[in-house]
Amino acid sequence: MDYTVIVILEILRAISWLVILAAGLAIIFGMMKVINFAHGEFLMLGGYITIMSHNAGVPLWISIAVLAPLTVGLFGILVERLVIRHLYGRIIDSLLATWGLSLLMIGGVTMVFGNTVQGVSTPLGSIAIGAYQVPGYNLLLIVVAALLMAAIWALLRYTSAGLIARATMQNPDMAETLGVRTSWVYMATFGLGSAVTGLAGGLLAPLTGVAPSMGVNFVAQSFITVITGGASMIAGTLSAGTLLGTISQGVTFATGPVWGDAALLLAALVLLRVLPQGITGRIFRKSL
Amino acid sequence: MSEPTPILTTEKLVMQFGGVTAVDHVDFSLNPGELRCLLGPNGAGKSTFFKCLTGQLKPTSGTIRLNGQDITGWETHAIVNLGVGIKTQVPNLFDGLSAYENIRMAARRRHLKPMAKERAEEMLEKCGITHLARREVGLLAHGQRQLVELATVLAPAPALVLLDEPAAGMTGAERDRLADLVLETARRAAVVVVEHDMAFIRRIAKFTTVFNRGAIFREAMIGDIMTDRAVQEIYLGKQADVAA
Amino acid sequence: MTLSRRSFLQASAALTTTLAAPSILHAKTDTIRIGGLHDLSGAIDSSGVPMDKALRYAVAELNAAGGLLGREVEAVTYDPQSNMSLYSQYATQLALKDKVDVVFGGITSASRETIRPIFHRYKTLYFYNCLYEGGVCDRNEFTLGTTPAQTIAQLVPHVMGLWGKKVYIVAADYNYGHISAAWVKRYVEENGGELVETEFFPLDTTQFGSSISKIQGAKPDIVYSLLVGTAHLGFYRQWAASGMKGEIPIASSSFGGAGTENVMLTPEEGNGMVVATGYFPSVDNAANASFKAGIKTFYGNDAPILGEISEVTYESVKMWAQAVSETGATERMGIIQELEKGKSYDMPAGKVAIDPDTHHTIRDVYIAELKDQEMVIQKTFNAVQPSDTQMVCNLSKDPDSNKQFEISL
Amino acid sequence: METSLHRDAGFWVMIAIGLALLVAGPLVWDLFQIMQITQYVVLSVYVLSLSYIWGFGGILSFGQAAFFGLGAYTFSVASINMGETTFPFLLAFGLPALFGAALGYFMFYGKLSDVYMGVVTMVVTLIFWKLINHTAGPEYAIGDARLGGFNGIPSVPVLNVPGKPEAWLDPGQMFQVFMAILVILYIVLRTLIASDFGRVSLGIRENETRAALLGYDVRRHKVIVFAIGAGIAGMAGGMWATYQTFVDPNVFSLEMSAKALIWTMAGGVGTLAGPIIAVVVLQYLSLKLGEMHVLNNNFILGGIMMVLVLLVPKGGLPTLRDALVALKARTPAALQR
Repeated sequence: MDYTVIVILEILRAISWLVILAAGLAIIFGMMKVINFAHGEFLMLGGYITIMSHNAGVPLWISIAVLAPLTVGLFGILVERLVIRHLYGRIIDSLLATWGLSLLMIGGVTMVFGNTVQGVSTPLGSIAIGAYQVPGYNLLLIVVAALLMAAIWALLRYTSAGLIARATMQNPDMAETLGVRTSWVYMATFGLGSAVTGLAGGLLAPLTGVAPSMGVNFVAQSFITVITGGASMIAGTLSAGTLLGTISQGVTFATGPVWGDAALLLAALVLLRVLPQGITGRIFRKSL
Repeated sequence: MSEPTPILTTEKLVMQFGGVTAVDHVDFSLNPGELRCLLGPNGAGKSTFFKCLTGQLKPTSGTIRLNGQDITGWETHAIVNLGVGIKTQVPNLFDGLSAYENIRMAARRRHLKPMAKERAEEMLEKCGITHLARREVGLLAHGQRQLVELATVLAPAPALVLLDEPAAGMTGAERDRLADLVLETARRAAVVVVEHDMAFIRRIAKFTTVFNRGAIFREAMIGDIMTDRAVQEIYLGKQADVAA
Repeated sequence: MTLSRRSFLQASAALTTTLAAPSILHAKTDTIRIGGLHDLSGAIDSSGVPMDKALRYAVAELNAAGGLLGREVEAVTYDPQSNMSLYSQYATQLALKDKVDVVFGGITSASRETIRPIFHRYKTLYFYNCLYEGGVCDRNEFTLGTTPAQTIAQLVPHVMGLWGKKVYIVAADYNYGHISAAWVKRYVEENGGELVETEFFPLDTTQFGSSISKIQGAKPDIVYSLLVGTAHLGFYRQWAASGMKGEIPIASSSFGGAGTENVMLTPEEGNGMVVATGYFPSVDNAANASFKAGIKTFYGNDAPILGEISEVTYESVKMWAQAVSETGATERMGIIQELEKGKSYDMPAGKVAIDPDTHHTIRDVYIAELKDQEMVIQKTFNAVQPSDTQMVCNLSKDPDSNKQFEISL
Repeated sequence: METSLHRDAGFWVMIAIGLALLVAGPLVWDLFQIMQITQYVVLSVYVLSLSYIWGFGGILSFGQAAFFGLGAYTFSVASINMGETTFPFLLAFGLPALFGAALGYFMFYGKLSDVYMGVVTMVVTLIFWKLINHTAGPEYAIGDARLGGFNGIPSVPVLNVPGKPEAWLDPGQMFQVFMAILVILYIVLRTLIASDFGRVSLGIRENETRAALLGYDVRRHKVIVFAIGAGIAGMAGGMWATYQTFVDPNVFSLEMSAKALIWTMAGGVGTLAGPIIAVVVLQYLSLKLGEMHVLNNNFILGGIMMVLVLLVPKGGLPTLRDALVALKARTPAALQR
């Protein structure tokens, strides 16, 4: 019985983690059809900012929730202005440029911060469930994933910025004729996506070791979640995260981590074969 | 006198998109060598019907027969290989290649290499675009592109030709040439033309089918159609809708 | 490593000139040239950089003492960028173009197995300085790091005496992890213990929640970790976050070899872990004191974090240099025969001797407890034999051997 | 626009350069240079696999490494078991080509769109990478060949003379064989592209609907092109394994896939010579960077890539060609004045 609760909690944690990981990428890909291959390095940067500022004496929560998103968001805007802006509509070029960016960031962070830094401990202690104990931080991840999705949904649904964003996403030319500066919308979108990724990196920092080359461990999962999710940001990320998270974590419990990873990839393959436009290409089409 | 075997028939053809029925139980029949025009207001379902015929869309239900053979749900290329030539509403050409290469590739499907070359040159001349042969088609004017596309459609000498809005974007002279070409083609093949351009229709049309709301509304000779009050109303009604 | 704007500009200028005239790199001829191959960028640069620094320090120390045989020692070093094809290219380059007398380097077993046959073929003496899974049998190579049997044989009985008999292994899913896990199993069983379960993790695993729950369910007395790399640090972090710190103790013979893991974990996470390797900075002897002081002075703020892999790199250069001084030449076979005499050398890690049959080292092994990011040595075992490699390799009988044996238990 | 192959000067120049290197190379280069250039040749074969399907078939694959790796492992396992290398080398082409055909069938008959296709190829590569990394245990062996997981398979045999397992090629001979393969591959691909099959591929790249409307079976055609590309990539993998005498899971890495994309991009999509030049230039650069200790090499390489994409978006060769054309066009005007 306790074990069942643990398994369910772990699965929820895995789903939340995929959602948090992929949200920033989903915003950027969903709105702009730009594949940001440096996504993993944006995460890494968020992690580094969190750790560096925490080690410098900033309270952990401020590092995670404010400094990491803010810094990475600003960095994202800088990248958009300098690079991405020139590459709209050129998926492959933007992919290659961001690949270059990822190498640049790995090298840059190594030079500036070094590759051996002290991490931060996971806060919030542990919670006992019968004979088992789980980190309280896991529950936080689940809450944050839910809040994040709700916040993005509210932003798109109820604010004028969201309306402009949706209009631009639907039909950029039309939006332009209505007086929307699409280039600003794109810049803001890239900034927001980067900030969300920065937050994810901040949340990741107290969970694992942080090193300049860590991004590669996350980039594939994020992509697969976004792509299998399909066109709509929230419903897509949520449904894909739920499906893939459940499958991979379920298999991990049953066999081991290797087959868990493989099951995630296989599930994604089968899904794309059945639903070539991703989950929200067929179902939940009208959702955000 | 017995009825000739039709080259193309549809039975109870239905195409639905979600809750919308774009083609609604259409029974259609075309005889070999016949030239048929399809008319109807915007959104009447002509183009959807057309796409079902060419395999670009898979009908929800009903059957399509070509020379008696059931081709419902076939892939486009397989239908084409039964001797069907198709011109789509939006011109579909290999934009990066020259007009000549476009036409030659079409001809090569039927003919051996030397014949294909000859046939391509013949088609260029017939369509009056020999001077455009070496030009990249992506850079041509809309009307010129229409002619190039027509040449690619006719190059393999298909027995059934389906043309969706061939006159769109053409100048007066181009349109006249097109009308002649269509009439000449109709001497050897069955032709279905979807068109809005009334001047063009008047020049070529004989027996005509009118679509409305996804179904066949009238089938009659063009003269009768032009004077049919009900047909005028659906066109006007549509315009009234648009105005409102 | 930090980078000021000025050093960036200097670096860019240097880059431009070197790109324009790469040949000036190889101008000197009357020096003794030695090669170094360590990853200075890419995924495993955190291991490569300290090793490269140890190598350069050792060379500087030799030159400060007047060089070797009256000639200056020059280090030709390349950065293979964690890329196997660059490893094989640079190895060929060092052997054929630079014609160095000896090469120190290689980090992962994959990189070693890429370059080892090249040095064997082109008769260039080679030192490999990482702890690894054991089994290399090649008279052209000297392997100075510890092998699983050396550390595990000491650590397993030690922690079983401290904590109990039920052991749960978590290991990295590659050769080193698999072979080490087999050794742990053997020593656990030899000492009357019970192996509950062995779980393997791909090297890029970062989430360990499900395994931690499984361990909680199995209730072992000891968790024995053979995890490797930065991603796997997540295990210790999530272990502490699950409140398991202080519930079940962790022992490891893979942790701390590079010397970097212990400073990447916070004291709360790391304290109490018991680990075993061939060197800790806290080893107490004169050679180590002067090594630590010297490298600190040489690099200042950029001094590397010391661990087995960097100390052994330093050791390898010193050992080779002593053999050169003894034989009076850099000739390869002379050095090999000199080292095969099995002399004992005083090194920062204690007494080190070459086992002539395997070309591995007979060396001291230390068990330490992690306390506030420092390794506090608890027990020292003298002259531990590389018994695993000795099972499969005998170069005295088969001097032409040129492969890595699979050690199966 | 439509020029016959035999009248294309570039075609003959490339062949001449290839043959000249093939004959003269081993005479003038030292061993190190031969090894070095052999590597460029192998990677050139690899990059052609992508340049062909992308530039002349409009198929973008993020997973060429899947075939490259499959070829490398196929060759290694087969040659270790058989003790000779000729049949394994053919297998290194055949098996990936078959697998490419199967994967292509899965994708093209499933009507996957561009981006999604890219992701499927990437995911397949990742699956290979994960699984092969998992084969460290002794239970993972095919015949005499232990797969070895992360550490890979050591002692992969050197290529031997067909029918004579004892007659290993020396580095000079291996270079000549590989160079011959590259030259032949170049001729075959150029001929294929100029053939009717190739024209149809180009047509499909330009406009799939029109190709189908002309009666060409687009899906089957794409599967064939994709499978050819997969076979070439696999063959390159086999060459790589025997050149390195070693193979590890990095052959399946995302980086390996990305390199093919980068080289093709940098050299110019829609050319074959451009990507080959890009291989040589970029590999040489990364080799030279590793000899220096100035800045972190990832930093420099990444920067170069970004600048390339921003400043030379069409790729090296087409940009150069355009510049030459512009220059030619300007010269007469200047003379008239």
